[in-house]
Amino acid sequence: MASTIRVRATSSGETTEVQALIQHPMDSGFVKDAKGETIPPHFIQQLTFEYDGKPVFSADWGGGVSKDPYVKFAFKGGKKGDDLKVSWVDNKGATDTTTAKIQ
Amino acid sequence: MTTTGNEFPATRRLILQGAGAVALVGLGNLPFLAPVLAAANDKYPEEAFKAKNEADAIKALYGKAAEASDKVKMDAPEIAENGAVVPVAVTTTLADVTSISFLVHENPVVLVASYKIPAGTVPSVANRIKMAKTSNIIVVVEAGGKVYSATKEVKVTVGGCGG
Amino acid sequence: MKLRSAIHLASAALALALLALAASSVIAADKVDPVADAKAFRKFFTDKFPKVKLEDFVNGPYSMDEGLHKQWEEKEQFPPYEFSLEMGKEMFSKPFKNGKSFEDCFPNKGIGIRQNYPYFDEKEGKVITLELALNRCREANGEPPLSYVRDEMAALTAYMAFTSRGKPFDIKIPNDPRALQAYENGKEYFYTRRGQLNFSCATCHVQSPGERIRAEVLAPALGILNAMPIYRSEWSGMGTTSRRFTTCNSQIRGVPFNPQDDEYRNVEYYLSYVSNGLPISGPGARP
Amino acid sequence: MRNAALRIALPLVLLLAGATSALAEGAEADFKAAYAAAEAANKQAGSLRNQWTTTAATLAAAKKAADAGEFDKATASAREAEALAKASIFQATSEKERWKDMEIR
Repeated sequence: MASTIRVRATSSGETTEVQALIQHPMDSGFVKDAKGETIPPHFIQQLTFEYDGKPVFSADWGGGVSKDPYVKFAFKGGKKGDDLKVSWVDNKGATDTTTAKIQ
Repeated sequence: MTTTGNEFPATRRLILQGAGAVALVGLGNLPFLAPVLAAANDKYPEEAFKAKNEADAIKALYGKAAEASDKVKMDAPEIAENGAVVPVAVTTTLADVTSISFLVHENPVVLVASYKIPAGTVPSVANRIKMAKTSNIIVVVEAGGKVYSATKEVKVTVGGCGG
Repeated sequence: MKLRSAIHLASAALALALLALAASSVIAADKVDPVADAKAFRKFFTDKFPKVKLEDFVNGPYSMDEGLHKQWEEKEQFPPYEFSLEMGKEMFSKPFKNGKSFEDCFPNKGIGIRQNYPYFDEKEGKVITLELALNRCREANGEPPLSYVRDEMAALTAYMAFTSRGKPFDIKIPNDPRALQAYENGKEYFYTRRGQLNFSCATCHVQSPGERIRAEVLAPALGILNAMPIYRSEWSGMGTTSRRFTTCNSQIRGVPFNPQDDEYRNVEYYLSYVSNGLPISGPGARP
Repeated sequence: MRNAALRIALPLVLLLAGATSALAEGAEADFKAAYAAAEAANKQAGSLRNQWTTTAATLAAAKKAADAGEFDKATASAREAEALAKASIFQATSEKERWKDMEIR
């Protein structure tokens, strides 16, 4: 089955622009369901992008980040065809990781 | 009728499968994941995410207060199409940026996201955040050991026969 | 008091209706003429929104409001329906227990055919929508039908729409009085006020597109189905055409019918027909 | 003295008890009639394919009040539900022709 992480990393030669979309409910713990019961918090806490063995970007997230979170950033360097590693861990300890090729 | 449910069962299923996959290859993955996360951040800033107001959250993150700066540019809509998904981006001309954070004054947890910007990463981030209601969004940039901020009000209105 | 507000609304609506009656000077047109309808329908919207390009109407509220348009462009950089699309693609070719798949039920293996639905089946004498065709395919192959309002159905139609993007709606009304009747019934449904709020589909999507009802910018009826299914931030998820119809009904305090009841299939037939020529843009993302 | 008092009080009590239970029965009967009328009207709205969610909600409120023994409240809700159902019937009937006024031509 498909990964929970979608990454698009495009190199312009000088910099690499990265966009990522992750499939995750990002329940804040402040929302009630149809029955009026509070949906327990369930959200990604940390997200890391690693290139060439070094982190190029990392996030600490709370439940205030939208469902199916999206983030965009850019870093200097990054060659077409190289790998970009992305991983996340949520407040329940679940985690996922993927490797994307820079285009 | 179950037409207004908000759940997205596929999401949950995918995540459970993701977790299962990790468990299956668990040992193989650990040596890889652990150093990545450790190198990235080490520690999740629990305290900052518990703060009830932006001053406390900023203090917990950076150990000092932020000063307003017009070198911090925020791009956010005047009126959010939906409080559940508000696109907000920040960019800055400040040098030596090490961190960028997003806070929403009226949210039950004011700190939404905090990003580490290593040397060589462009000081510019776009993400999508939730807003409980009309509120100020505060973006904070840590640069050269100092902390700067910019604030913008975004209107949030929900409901109705729309779409 | 609920009742009082109903009466208020009813009397206001009556006044409006009288005004409309006076203004339109009662054109007697009992002959059903879909070609003329579609032409008038399109003209109404292009006259009302002269700045909006015809093919842009399929982008709903985003074609009407600059602030929204910008947020939409940002969303489309990595659209929230991506996961659904992928799920649909996988489901579409995945074999059923009998070894067949959805691909075997549709012309051209289901690729690039969204614009031909719904169609009128002359053998059965009824309108067949894409959602109905998908469930019939499942049932014909011994699989239980999917919920019309949930993620799996939305994923399938998202994939089928995606492979048909840009193709103009091409809905046909065969030379069969029953087809014309289905079309006319759909039209009647579209304009009929219902629910305690006394709204018709047209109240929101003909008279007020581009305006805000509470906070939301209403989509124009022209091209509204071209974007289906949609990921709505309001729903935090995907919605099918069936979900859109049933929730519209409950929002105006009318008891919704069952998905794919005659009324819904007929109104889909009507609305799709009058949007003929406009491109498929689904899956869409909406506030 | 005591006997005399009893002799007067007892029938009074009996009388009162009888009266209140008769009253309660009357209220329940009123409710049942009002509820049946509301249900019938809503059923007719259903056959015209035009029920309102508010009718159903008000009917449910009536039933709830009746189950709690609050028949006056239940009857009032049932009558409101009937009025709502009748309004939806009126709407469905009048719209049979009036929808054409809205049509784009």
